[in-house]
Amino acid sequence: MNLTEVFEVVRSDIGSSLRAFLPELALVATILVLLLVRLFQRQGTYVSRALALIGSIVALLLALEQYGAGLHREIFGGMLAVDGYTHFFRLFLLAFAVLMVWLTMLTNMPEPEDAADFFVLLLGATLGMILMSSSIHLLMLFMAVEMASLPSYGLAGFLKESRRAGEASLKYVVFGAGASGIMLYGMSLLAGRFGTAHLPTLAERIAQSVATEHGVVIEPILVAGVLLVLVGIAFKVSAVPFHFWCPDVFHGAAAEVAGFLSVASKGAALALLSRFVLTLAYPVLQAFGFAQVSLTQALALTLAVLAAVTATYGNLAAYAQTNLKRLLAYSTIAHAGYMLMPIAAAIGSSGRPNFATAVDVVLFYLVVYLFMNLGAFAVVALIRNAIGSEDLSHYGGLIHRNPLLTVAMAVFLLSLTGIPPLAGFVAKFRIFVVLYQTGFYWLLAVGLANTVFSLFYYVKVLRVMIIDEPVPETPAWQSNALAVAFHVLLIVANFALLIPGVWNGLQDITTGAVATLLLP
Amino acid sequence: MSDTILLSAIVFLPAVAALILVAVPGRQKELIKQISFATTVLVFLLTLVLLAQYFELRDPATGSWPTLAERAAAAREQDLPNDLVVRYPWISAFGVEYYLGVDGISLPLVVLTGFISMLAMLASWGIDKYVRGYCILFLLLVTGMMGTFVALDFFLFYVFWELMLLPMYFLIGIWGAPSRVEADGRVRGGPYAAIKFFIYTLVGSVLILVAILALYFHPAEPGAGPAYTFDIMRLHSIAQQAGVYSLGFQLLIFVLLYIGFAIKVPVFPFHTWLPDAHVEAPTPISMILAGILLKMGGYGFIRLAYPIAPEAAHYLAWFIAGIGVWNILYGALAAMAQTDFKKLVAYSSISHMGYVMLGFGVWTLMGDPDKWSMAMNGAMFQMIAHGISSPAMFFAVGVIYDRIHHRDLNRMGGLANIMPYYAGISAIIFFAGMGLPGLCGFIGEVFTVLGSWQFSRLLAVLAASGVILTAGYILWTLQRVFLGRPSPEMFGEGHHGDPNALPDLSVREWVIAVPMVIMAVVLGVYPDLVFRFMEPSVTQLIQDLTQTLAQAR
Amino acid sequence: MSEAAIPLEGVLLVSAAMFVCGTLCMATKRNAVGILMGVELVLNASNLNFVAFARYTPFGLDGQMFALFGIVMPAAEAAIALAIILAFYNTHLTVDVDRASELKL
Amino acid sequence: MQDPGLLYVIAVLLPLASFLILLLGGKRLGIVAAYIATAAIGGAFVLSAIGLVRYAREGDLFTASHHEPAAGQDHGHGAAAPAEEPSGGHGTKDGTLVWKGQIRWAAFGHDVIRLGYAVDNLTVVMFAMVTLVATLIHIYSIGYMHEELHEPVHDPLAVEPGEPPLERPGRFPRFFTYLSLFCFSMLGLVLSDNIFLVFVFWELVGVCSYLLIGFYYERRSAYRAAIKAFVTNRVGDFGFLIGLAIIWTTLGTFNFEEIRAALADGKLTGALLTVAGLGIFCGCVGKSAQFPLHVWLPDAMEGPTPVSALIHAATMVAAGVYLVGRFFFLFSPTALLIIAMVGAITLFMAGTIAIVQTDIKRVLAYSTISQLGYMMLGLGVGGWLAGLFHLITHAFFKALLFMCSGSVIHAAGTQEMPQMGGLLKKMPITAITMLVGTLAIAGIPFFSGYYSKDAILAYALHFWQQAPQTGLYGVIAPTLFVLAVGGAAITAFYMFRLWFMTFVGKPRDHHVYEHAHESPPTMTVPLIVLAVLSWCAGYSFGLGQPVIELALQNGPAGQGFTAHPPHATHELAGTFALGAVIVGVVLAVIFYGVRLLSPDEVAAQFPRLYRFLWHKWYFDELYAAALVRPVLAFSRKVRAFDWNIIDGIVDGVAYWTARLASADGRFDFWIIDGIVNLVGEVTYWCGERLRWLQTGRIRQYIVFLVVGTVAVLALLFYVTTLFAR
Repeated sequence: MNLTEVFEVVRSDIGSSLRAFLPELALVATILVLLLVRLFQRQGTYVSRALALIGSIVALLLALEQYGAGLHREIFGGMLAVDGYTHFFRLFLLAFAVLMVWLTMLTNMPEPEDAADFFVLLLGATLGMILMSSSIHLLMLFMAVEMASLPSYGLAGFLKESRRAGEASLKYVVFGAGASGIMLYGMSLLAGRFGTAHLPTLAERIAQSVATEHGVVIEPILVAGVLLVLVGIAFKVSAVPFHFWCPDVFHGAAAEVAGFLSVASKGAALALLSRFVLTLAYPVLQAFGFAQVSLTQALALTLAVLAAVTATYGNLAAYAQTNLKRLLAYSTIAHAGYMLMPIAAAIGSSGRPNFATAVDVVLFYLVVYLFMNLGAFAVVALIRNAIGSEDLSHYGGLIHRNPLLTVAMAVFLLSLTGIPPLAGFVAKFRIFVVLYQTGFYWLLAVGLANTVFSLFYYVKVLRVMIIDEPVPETPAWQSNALAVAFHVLLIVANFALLIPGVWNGLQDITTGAVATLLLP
Repeated sequence: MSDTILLSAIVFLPAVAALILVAVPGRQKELIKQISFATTVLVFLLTLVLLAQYFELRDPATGSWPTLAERAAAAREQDLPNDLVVRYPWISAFGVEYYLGVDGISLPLVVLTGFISMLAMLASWGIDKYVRGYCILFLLLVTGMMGTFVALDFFLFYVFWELMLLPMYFLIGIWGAPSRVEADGRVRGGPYAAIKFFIYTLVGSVLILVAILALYFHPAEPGAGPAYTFDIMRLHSIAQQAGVYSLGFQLLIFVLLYIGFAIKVPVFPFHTWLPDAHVEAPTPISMILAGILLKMGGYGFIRLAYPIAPEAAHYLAWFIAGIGVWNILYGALAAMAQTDFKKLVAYSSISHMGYVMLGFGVWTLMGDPDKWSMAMNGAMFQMIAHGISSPAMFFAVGVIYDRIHHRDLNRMGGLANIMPYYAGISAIIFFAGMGLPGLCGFIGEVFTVLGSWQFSRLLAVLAASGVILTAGYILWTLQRVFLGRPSPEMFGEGHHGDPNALPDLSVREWVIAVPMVIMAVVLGVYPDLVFRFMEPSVTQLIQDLTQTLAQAR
Repeated sequence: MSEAAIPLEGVLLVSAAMFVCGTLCMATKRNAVGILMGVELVLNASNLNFVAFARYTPFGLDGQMFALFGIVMPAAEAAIALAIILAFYNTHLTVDVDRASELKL
Repeated sequence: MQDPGLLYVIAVLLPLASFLILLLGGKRLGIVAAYIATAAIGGAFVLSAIGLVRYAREGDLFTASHHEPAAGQDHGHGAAAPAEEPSGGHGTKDGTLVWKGQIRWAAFGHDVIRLGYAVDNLTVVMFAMVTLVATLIHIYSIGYMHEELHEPVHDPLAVEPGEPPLERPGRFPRFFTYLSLFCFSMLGLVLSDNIFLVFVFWELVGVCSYLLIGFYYERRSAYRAAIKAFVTNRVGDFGFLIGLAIIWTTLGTFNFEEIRAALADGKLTGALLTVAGLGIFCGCVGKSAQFPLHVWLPDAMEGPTPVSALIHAATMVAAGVYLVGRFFFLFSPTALLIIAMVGAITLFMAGTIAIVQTDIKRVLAYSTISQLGYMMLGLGVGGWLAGLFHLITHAFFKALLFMCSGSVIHAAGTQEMPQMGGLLKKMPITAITMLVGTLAIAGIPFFSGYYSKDAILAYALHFWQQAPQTGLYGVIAPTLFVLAVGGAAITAFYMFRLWFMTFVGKPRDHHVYEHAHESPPTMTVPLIVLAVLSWCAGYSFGLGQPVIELALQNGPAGQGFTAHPPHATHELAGTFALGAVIVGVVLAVIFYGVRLLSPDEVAAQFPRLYRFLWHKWYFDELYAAALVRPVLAFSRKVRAFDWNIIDGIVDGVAYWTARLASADGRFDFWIIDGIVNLVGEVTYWCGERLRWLQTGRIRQYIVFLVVGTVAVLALLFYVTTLFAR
């Protein structure tokens, strides 16, 4: 399908497409309103925040309604796919946006004069991320990545007076620009060679080109194209060795922003990655009767190596950190590694791949990850507000001054480690199940070893906060009901998976989301 | 009382109490301790009720019990009110069940857990630092331990197994000794010991997790699809069919489980966390550690490793028994050279747990299975006996530490005159540890050694020679603490006082010590009290295992 | 369409050369603006690819459209980047990226 | 009472009850504790006397040689009822009446361990002896331990140089508490019908011995002796345990009767039987202080003298002999030969050491070891009857001797014989009764020791005569007899030496002499009773054979072993013995009675021999050098291993690298370094190194981006080609 046809289809289909696009439109409207407010009211956090909250909640409700309606189709002539997968990530990202707005309420994050800008960037990034998860066209894909990245650059440098924020955003933008250039180049190779940018069509053509009469033929241009696109995505995922921006940016940016990037950005990138990889691999696998061929095998192995290196690197490097945000950045990298594992396993297993029982683990993990990682960053932000430091050396004996925050932090960090009965354990358990089931034993061993490695630095933080002697004259945190509610919610969420039904429910949702993934 | 409520209450009552304590103001230390103690007493009483209920299960005509496997299978169809098996679907995505049950193997350990946690809570009265946090963690720990012993779903077992890691970490880390630098520049102390404990156990449990996955996906019959089960009883029955689990697979499973459980027992060379953890932990936590936590390893062997991988267990019998004997001798020798009272007791634990491994390991098809049954029963009894004598020994150490603030054996002496009752109680306790007939330690040791003779004369002789070393270090310890004249440097740094004015046991200390002493004597004189309900289950297990292996051959 | 004087491979070779130049520029320039120029080179290499494919293969109009977006989006990106570089200049009084080295551990 | 065996059970439980009362009563009881304990053991004695009479009547105890089983008395025998209730009954074996009862104690599969009591003639006799001696010693102790009633007690012996003087509370009730526990354990041991229960009580008497040796635990020598005693006994118990293991594994029972039946069926034969026997005997060696485990007994004299009399002379140390007698059927000929050899070596060795000792109690201790050696020899050469006969007579006269020595110590305030002398006038009763004891132990005719020792010598001679005259037996059998005869001479010599040094001659230390006085009646009355027994216990009272021999006649050993040596042999052995005794006595008179020769000069003539004997054949030194110190050193090595090696990795890989570089030869220990510690170290190390990558420089990041892309590209290509093949 070329663009002229696309235009034709879009024209004929614009009404229903827009209906399916309502949640995003709601976000767009909110952004516009915020910009208008910015014009008329120069200062004031409350209005902007309220608008952002309302906007994101409305978008969330719309997304929920659409999820309930169960719409599964391509819209805008094959630019975007609305399927269970999209619905899931919409809900995920919008819910996260709501929580983020709630969190800014607790931490008084944006200065009053910048409030509207902040929320515009936040919602704008969210919009881009939603598009990342739903795009099935290379052009759309590129635009979505840019739409998610550009506001993120701004958010990273939002603390304008801070030298570190400036440096962080500079690094982010330079690295990001480079990565997007490389990705675009890869797209040009892929789309040009196969004559289409529509992912499912592209995948089918690739399958045709691979399965020739002379056996399996793999063109270098195909490999280069796929890989360069993957590099662009890996940058967003912060997979080693494309992760270098991540610790510096998290370190320099505000903790709230770091939390946003670590969850939403990573989630969207993983959504994109798995959609891209699965869509590409499926027709190839299909063409060979679901026997492994060199292309999928190589892709799987590359992803697996990437995953193993990323997880191990993240966990080992985190050990030496003293800045909490930086430590959590490495933890984020490590978790990205964990989440890459099932994607590799999904396409690398022999036999008809059941994506619904392999990739859904990523979705499952992301949900859990949201609750534990956002919680950790929120605690860091609140403690920063209370003691003015994010350095571990100032965290000594915090339990005596800020018991709730400390207990919450303990729950989040242990959940990140994967200690039962916390949700993080369940998520990791499911990854291990997939790895075992698909026969990726070495990756399983890496994952398990990493669980042990990670314990060192997570517990190091807890040790400082709980066992060590208090730092003198640490001010106590003034709690308020909203903050308590926020943390209680997150803590409960971290325990909730073992309540009968919750695990099943969540798993049904994620399985359903992946099962309805529109494949060629 | 329905068994669902009873078993669930035993497991979760402490956790509920911990939740309640969250709402109690931290200032009210006495109230918090009272609530915690009342909870542990209640839990102990409930375990006794459980014991009574178990006896009601006995078929009066034959005097035998329906096996756990039978009860579990029946419970799959229909939940009977008094079969002491609880079975509800929990996570249907993975077939995980809320699945608890007891038999003669787990029941003594459950009662022991109730007993020791009650006394340990009482011993915690002296804790004055962050009482609320302490009690909450303590109660969570009890939940974890109870759950581990009654869980029949492997996933659930794993959750409970890990659940007690965290409370233990903090209990040792916060309430243990502060960090310090040793003479040779090494950092030691509560935080160090706590993380060491944590990591050792986590490494072990990660391996257990792999075994769980491997079993979950292994076919239940040759050629069939994956079994998809975490049901421990089902896994037993699968393992009992010849040819389902190949020897290679069993070896894999067994080695994974072995490392996981051996760390807990602890078996050489995975033992070094134990002396550290004990030395740094506060007295009640040492009691729990020695009394119950170590038993979880042994329980894992008898409940999981052996029935699920019988061929591998038999294949590795020499290794297990040998390492058990090595543990006995190594622990005893290491204990002999210690000057830290608590470290000595910790190494004695390592030595004593060696008998447990020996008792498990001495499986030979050549001989009479009843002899292995004797060794296995001896090993199980050793766990119970050690579960009483060892906490008591740690308690004895704690009593003197509270008074003189150090544990250096060379700076004590003469306490027999100064604290005669304490000396008397301690002597009984240490004699129980030494394996003196008439006290509980004797039964386990002697039955294990007797049962192991047919397996290997060499190992039996070596194990028997352990009694000499044990007598040596225990008596030497008693001498250094109680006999002779008081040391002029009786008090630790920064403490002063008149050695002759040291107070004897307080009322609370009496209340803690006497039950343990009584149990040590009662079990030593009349072990049938435990054997009566433990032996049928153990013997049944041994019959099953022997039969399985005979089929496999 | 007239007969191609230059084969597709030739164009692709040029774009590949641009891509390499761009990456080298990114990696070697100390000036932030210089790095951005390297990025532009890389982007333009891909744009060249798009139009070349549009010219020589059935990819057609798609490629030109793609190139259009490939110009517009990086323009926005450049705008943000320049703003950030400005902010960096405000705090550091330099645009030498090697001076941005406080964030490390 | 329906089951007369229960009489004995009650008799055993009486001291236990006393123990519990005393334990709970504690210090408050004061002198009442002694009355309670004495009443308990006295009650036990009365019960055992009743039992003895009844047994004698029902079992025709004192009728010479009846070999026919009494028909109709065989109910209960072999009926191992599976019921859990105690089952009692009568039974006979080979014509011997047995009262017995059992309970099921534990079961494993089909193996059931039943514990119970059995009363046969050996039990009856032993029981009577133990209760009688124990009762007398209890009475004696009331007087002897009187000092402990006063507060505070001064114990000059507990004060090391440079330490302040010691004042401590009195421990009078505690002494009787321990005594009661001991009596319970000892009686239980005698009453047990199975080897397992014997082992249990065996250990219990051991622990009582430990507690009582260490009664003056402020004294360094006392607590060291206590530990030494216990650990040495544990070495023996180690063998005991192995014996138990063999018996249980091969025969599946602990019951003496069942074992005997199983052995008769040939279920355990050959080398394993010998090993089993030697294992059990190993325990007996420890308990009865035989070579090479005899070293604890002399040190055990640190305990109060009544304890030495009761435990370390009359009863507990004889338990080893008793067990060999009880379990006689277990021992293969080889095992018996080894028993005989051990006995012979012991009796000779201990006798020689006793010659040069100056501490009165130590002399007696060595004489005890020596006499126990006689008993073992007697049993070993087949003289079951003789060995046990000697056990009983020895119990009387050795208890007497110890109590007399206690009386002397009590009066003189010292244990060193060179400081005594001439005490005959000061304490005539003690002196006379001690002379009776000395005559008895020396084997002077018409005193009990003569008869029993004579019997042993007769059996030894008979063994020589019966044994093959060639090969190993040809050497060993004569040696046994020669050592025994030589031992008789030595015994006579050192015992008279003791008596002379203590009671006659000129007072050598006037302070001691002035201080000395006759003991109170609570002490002297038991002396007199025992003296009478020591005199006449060997008599036959017209029954044709010594009554004790007669009572034991149909003992559990069975008929085969009780055959008497021919009369001629008996007379020949008696002649030898008498000759040896006379030599010994004469020498003692020459050296110490009339002092014709000075012992010091003789000692100076053979300095090496003297030193050898004075140092007790260097056993303590040997064990310290060969066993104790190496074990301690090794244990320190293990500790260091644990701390440095297994634990050490955590604290510094660098340190270890250095150690390794210094080629300390310990690198093999690396193998078992704690994996987790290593992981921790490596994690930290890697974390440190990985920081280098994160330089914070954008250009390097981009270089990494490019290099990474190229690297992954290369990987992908490589992998693609890899799979394409």
